[in-house]
Amino acid sequence: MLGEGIIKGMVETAKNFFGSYFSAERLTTVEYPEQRIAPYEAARVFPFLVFDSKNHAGGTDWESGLRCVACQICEKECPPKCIFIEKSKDKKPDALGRLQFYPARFDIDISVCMSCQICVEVCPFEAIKMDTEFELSTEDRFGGLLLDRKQLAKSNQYYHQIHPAEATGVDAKLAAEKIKAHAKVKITDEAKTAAIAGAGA
Amino acid sequence: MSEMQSHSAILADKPQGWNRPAAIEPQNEGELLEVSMGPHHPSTHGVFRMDVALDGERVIRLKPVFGYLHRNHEKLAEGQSYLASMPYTDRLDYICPITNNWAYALAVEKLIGQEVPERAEYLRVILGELTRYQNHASSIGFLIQEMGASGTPLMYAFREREKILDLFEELTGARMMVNYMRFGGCRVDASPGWLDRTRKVVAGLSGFADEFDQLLKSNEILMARTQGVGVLRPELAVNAGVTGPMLRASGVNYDIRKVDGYGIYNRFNFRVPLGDHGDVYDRYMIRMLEMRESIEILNQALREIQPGPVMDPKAKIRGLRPKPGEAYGRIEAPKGELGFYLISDGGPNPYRYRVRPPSLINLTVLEDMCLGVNVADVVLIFGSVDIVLGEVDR
Amino acid sequence: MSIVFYILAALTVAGGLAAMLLRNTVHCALALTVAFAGLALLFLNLDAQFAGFAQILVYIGAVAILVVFAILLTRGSETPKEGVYSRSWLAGLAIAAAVFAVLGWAVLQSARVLPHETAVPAVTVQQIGVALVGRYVLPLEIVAVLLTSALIGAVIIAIHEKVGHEKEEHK
Amino acid sequence: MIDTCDQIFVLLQHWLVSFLPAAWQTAAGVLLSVAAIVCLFPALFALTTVFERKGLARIQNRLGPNRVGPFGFFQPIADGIKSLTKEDIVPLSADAAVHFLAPVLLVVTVFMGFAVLPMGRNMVLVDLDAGLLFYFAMGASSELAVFMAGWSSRNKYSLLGAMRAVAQMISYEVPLLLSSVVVVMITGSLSLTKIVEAQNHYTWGLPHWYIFTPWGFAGFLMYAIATTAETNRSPFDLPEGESELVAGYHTEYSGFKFALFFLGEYVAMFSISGLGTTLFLGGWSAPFSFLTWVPSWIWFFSKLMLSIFVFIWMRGTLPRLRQDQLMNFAWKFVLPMCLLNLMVAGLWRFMGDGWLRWVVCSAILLLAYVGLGLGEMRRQRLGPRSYRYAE
Repeated sequence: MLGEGIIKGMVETAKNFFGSYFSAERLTTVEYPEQRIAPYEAARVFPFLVFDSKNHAGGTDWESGLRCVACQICEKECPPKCIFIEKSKDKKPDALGRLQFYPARFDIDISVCMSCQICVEVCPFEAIKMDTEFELSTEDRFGGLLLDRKQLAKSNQYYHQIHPAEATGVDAKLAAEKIKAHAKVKITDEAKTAAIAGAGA
Repeated sequence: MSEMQSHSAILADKPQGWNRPAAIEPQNEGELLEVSMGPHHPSTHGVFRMDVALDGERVIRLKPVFGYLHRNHEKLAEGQSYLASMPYTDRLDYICPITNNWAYALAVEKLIGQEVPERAEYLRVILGELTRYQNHASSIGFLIQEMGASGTPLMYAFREREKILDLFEELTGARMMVNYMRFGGCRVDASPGWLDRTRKVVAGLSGFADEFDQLLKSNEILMARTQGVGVLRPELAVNAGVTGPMLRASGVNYDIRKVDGYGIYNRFNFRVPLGDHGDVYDRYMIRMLEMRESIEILNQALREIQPGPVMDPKAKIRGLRPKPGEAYGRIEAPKGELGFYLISDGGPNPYRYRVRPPSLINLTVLEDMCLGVNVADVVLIFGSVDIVLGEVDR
Repeated sequence: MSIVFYILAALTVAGGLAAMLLRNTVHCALALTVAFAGLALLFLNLDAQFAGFAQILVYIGAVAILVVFAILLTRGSETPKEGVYSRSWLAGLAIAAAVFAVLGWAVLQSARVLPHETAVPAVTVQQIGVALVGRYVLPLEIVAVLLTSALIGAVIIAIHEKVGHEKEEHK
Repeated sequence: MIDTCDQIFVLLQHWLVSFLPAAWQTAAGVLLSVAAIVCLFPALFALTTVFERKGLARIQNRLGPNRVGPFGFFQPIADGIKSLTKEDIVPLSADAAVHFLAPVLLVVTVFMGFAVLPMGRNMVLVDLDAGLLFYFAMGASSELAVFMAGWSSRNKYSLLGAMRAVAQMISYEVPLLLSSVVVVMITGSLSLTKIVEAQNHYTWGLPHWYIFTPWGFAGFLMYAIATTAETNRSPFDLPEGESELVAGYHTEYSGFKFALFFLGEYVAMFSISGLGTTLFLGGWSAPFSFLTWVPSWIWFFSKLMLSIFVFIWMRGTLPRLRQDQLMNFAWKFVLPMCLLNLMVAGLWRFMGDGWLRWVVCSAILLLAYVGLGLGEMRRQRLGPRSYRYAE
């Protein structure tokens, strides 16, 4: 009472005033454009489409390497409905060698996207992942923020760069699936030949 | 003028037994100064408006006007899958998204009868209590800011909040819009490194509470401004459905963590602080004391957490089609009882989706607390209610 | 009589006239302040520092503010529609003339009594103080008591009004 | 050499004036001094804004302005250019003439106060016999400017802010005057130069500043409270309490007129701190007798900046009072203490030298402080509380 609470408070602010010159605990400010902190591995901003640069189709370009098979699950699950996919008419072989559709159009309106990561979670093909790039300002409010599949396509190496642990896990999982699929193909092939042989016999 | 009259007509229509303080009759209607505080007034926490009628600087009438931030949350949720509403709940009370996630997850888990693994429960408690801590700290900061302390306590609160938000970002990928919980667990597991960092942050939190106490607890100006101001009587608080620290500051022992013991809260030792006066000072102090109790819970949870799965492997993430029925999941959110009420008709979308937002319901007693006080106290009382407009307007 | 005197006199008179003639009451009050300021400057022009500064402190700093406060509190700041001139202007004129006559008489009387001095007497604040608590202590005390009783009276009246209102509210 | 340093500005003025014909010299000298004051204090204002922002930022663990120039020190220049080039908006329903006059009147009256402040040995513009009275007369006139600004804007927030400001300034004018009167009582003069001279003595190397006496200390505390209120600084910044009244009486001002209000506020702060320095902190006299070789104006300005620093520090710490509490505080605490202090000062004067008067005077003031403070806290039922827990 009688002003000692005020004096206590003043002492506290003085402590902070001088403390901010010495203790990094107190002065947490990062002067952004000059200083940057590396984003956390889990950080997420907007989605991108992964392509394998050394891919099954033999090509090295982004278009043939896209993992996306235009299944449209993400389009359906996207809460703000910012994804637009147009399925292709023809089919191309996918990472496992199976013939699949591919996205003729894949647009994400990042002015609508709310970075919720649900598209990533529901994708069964590990084709869509979250980017950590956040300096995306543009002068064109509508067109500039509507990304098409070319702008969205980023290589698997890039994915490794921004989310190393997660990408390694995904690669391992994909490789396992590939082996399984090949085995299945072999088994079915063997079964087929056996059946043919059986029929012949 | 006509609006004023229509408002007094509404007042007259109030049901009996509402226990409203006798409406203050101005000496002369023509001499009232009507001020529309908001929606772009500096102290309305966003877009909230109060139509205040003043006699001098005394409040004669106060009409809260909200809805400026209405985003159609409930109707949107009825038009999309159960999962797709989860990120939207982050945006209700955007100061504490984790607890919103939790309440919604709880409701859906009840609806579909889903169990949650133990580690996920611990993670929920840890994140929930961290959220409570940072919410209380910043709400006190805002309160003192409204008292005119040029933001110093707010900045201290934000300095601590930064450390907690960094933990959130490391674990969930986002500082505020975490979208972390799923029906049957949590989205990602916490690494041992994250738990260590959390322990370190938690160890520093009590020091921050001490600093806050040192700065403000015995400040004479703070006492003069807050003691005896905006008294909320327990009967009115209970009748109006007020919950959370506001209710406990009025002396009513009601904490859903104790009442329901949802999750694993009955495993932890913690106390529920209660106020005796129900004024702004009590609300401030109750929040301070709850922050310390949160540290207690955090210490226990961080000590006891065991490795294990964070997600029930049998749980479906997408394509939920609950059996027809209803469920109400509620938790003790930092601001009060946050509940989600869901009705399923067997389809992929909820048939009815309803949020019980503590902010809105606590705000309904604003006029009762503000009648007859000085206009400067209105912003103070308003600040002590601790609302987030995203939750009020939805 | 220098040119400065004429400028100040013109300012004072103009302020006084504006205070009477303007339509907006707050403008009138502000014009009155100009008249007060002119008067204070006249005192200073006569080398009467104490009187001049006291005039500013009391009249501009307090009286003028009280006047505008009173205007605002009684909601008089809006210009009345039926004109600002009082209907009982004749009586007002008579009173003003009477006051003027008394003042003029006093001034003339004192001018006759006082010896005509050309040199301005240097009066320090200390001398004023000594005179106030020495030779003129009785008038000073009488005025002080009068003002204090007026103050107490005002407070009592205000308290009565407030209590009355509260009783009405309770009913 | 030391004397030259001390008197450098006086000598400079004399030297410059000596080029003119003798008839013009007095007028030119005055003009030169006025020009110096009018240039110096806005410059100090610019510097203070940046110090205030950086100081507040550090108190709040932030960095503060750091983009314009080295460490952000050119920030006020940028702010100045901005406010000069911004559109001057006058609300349609505002009273244009009064709206224009208000900031001008404020700045003029605020600058007038410097005329009687001795900023160093022989450095006073006019050594008036009634200097203190002049100062307060000017201070009182600035209230009118605040009222004019608030009323002419035709904005409810402005009007409320102006009413608050004027009520507050009138209420605190009384303790301000009464707390200064003790100094006049002891010195026996209203002239500020004489007041400084009276404090410019040393015993055992320590100065005879009035703050080092019981009545002087109490007077200084009351003066500090009253000045904080008078200059509308935190914790008495209700007239512009942004959380309630947006910006108070200058809500409807923009561009350069707003900058004038801002300037007026800070310059008022300087001048009232300067007066406090003069009255209680020995003005331009050195704090120790062995430091008297340092030029007197350096002491004046360092004391001034010290008080500005305390203003900033308080702003960074304290929440704001409420209007009725502010008034209660003025009339029920500060005013009685000031009146008591008057009596104590008289007692001090007539008790003669010796330790007895120190004990008696300190005891009276201390008892009154504790008694009044505790009584008031108890009457309003304020105090720390304990809380119960439900298990």
